[in-house]
Amino acid sequence: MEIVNHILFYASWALLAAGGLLCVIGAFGLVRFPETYTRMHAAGVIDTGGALLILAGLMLQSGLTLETVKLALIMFFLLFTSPTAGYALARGTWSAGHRPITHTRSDARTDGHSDSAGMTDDG
Amino acid sequence: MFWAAMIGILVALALALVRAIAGPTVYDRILAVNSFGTLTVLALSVIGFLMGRPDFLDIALVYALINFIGTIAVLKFLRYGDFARATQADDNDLV
Amino acid sequence: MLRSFSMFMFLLAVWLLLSGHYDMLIVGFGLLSCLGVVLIARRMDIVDREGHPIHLTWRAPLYWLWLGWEIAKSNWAVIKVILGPRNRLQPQVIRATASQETDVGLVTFANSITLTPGTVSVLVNRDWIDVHALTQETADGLMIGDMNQRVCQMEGTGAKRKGD
Amino acid sequence: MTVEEIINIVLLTMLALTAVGIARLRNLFAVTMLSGIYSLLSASIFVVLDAVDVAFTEAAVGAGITTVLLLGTLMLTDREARDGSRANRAGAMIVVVALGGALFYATLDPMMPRFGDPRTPAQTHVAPQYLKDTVPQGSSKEPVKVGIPNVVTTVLASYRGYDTLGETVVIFTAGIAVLLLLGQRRRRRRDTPGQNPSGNKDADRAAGAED
Repeated sequence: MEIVNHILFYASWALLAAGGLLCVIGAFGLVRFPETYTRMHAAGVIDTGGALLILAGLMLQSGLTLETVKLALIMFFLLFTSPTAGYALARGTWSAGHRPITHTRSDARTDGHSDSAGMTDDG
Repeated sequence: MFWAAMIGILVALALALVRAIAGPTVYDRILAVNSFGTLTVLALSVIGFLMGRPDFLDIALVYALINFIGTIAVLKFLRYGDFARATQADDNDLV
Repeated sequence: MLRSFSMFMFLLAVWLLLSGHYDMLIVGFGLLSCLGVVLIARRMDIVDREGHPIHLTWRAPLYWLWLGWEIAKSNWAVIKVILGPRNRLQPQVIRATASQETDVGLVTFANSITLTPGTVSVLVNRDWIDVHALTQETADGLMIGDMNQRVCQMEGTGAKRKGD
Repeated sequence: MTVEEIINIVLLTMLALTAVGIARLRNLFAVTMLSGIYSLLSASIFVVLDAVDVAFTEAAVGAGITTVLLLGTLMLTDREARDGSRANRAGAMIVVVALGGALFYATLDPMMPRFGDPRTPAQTHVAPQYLKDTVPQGSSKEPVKVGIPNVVTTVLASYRGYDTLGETVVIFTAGIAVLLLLGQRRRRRRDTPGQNPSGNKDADRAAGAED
């Protein structure tokens, strides 16, 4: 039992630390990336990676209690709402006439993997 | 040990704030506010554990829902999420 | 009717889990409010395959497990781009084929695309989804169509669009 | 420094930065977004201060309703704020600095009770009675006087039940009145033929709202 507790403790520690790190990296991408569309991917790291790891770490901390259920519900809500909000945002940005900067054009399923020149940089 | 997560979240909050103030388009700001909301939900959860009061999770739960409603309301206001309109027009000017 | 009952039980379970108080009076309030929500939902006519998809109960968790692994992989890919040199960015718009038959399936596919960082669905249509991809790598991962197939498997074959 | 103090300092710093951003930006849509962030931050601070119920309200009202109301206002007005005259700005600056200085000075008064001091009037007047009637005391299993588990709800719905009823009626009436006024305006606009009341016009205007 003692050993299991130790493992759980270090596992949750690692999860929390990794989650915090992912949040920072995602937010850093949010600042660093050019243009709204690319920034959405960075925000996705916070919404999925950061949130999942931190909530999982907290779940390991609280064990089989009501808190774990609440954390699971938060995770559930975030996983359902964040892509919906993300789609609304992407759709909105598109409809407003903002077009993403692109570096290759690939309309069909297979073409357009050839050139890999540097992208235009308007950050 | 909750500190590791808390520091990460606080730094991320500060960076998201930078993006919200810097913009430049309204959509960047909406994106920043949305991320800020997610980070606040996480921060509230961690603060609850940090202070030994995990029952604070209820607020995080409410925020997880309100943040979503807020984002949708904002986008609805901008009238971009007009799902009724055909997508064919948009499709033609695919870059 | 079965769907309404399952919705009631689901709401009640959430209520009991969140409440933490189990007096007769307060649980009674909970029962009443859950009943009220179910009645309103029935009146709004949203207790259908789309609003409360219980037919996905058994297949959905399997899909989520697979999606979790995909999320982990794509998170790693995006982190590499964020911390890497600037010319690693290869943003592009690609068109993914969506062969789902139900609305729930299509939404699941579009949301799964957005949930995996590195790809964001921008325009959703019946048969295809325009996706903004961060790099060639993430774009290629989507183009294989694996996720499309798995969502189709999850929604089950023979399911018709809208209604039973 | 304790855990709470450090978190509070960080959050308050960000709150101040947000406030400066709100004051400096001229694009009102951006200001609305920042005010959402402001309320997210203040709710976090309320949680750290143990005022969970206030944080709950801030979450629902500050981040939810207020944003929607501000956006509704924006729909009826311009999206860019005009700069006031130099004299106006100087006057506002003096008022703000004086008020802020006075508040700051007040906190320096040695007679002020410390945060969470159990001997303040707020803690010694009726609060102990409310707590005694609501929360089971010690290990005794005797039933509490009011059967509501949450103290704040006890105060709002039982001790001050009539107050709450009055407030709710007032706010409900005001809300309906506002909706009636705004609804009339919208209906009239929709009746005019050949105009596009929603959609593209708004969209185009916002698309240009970059600064």
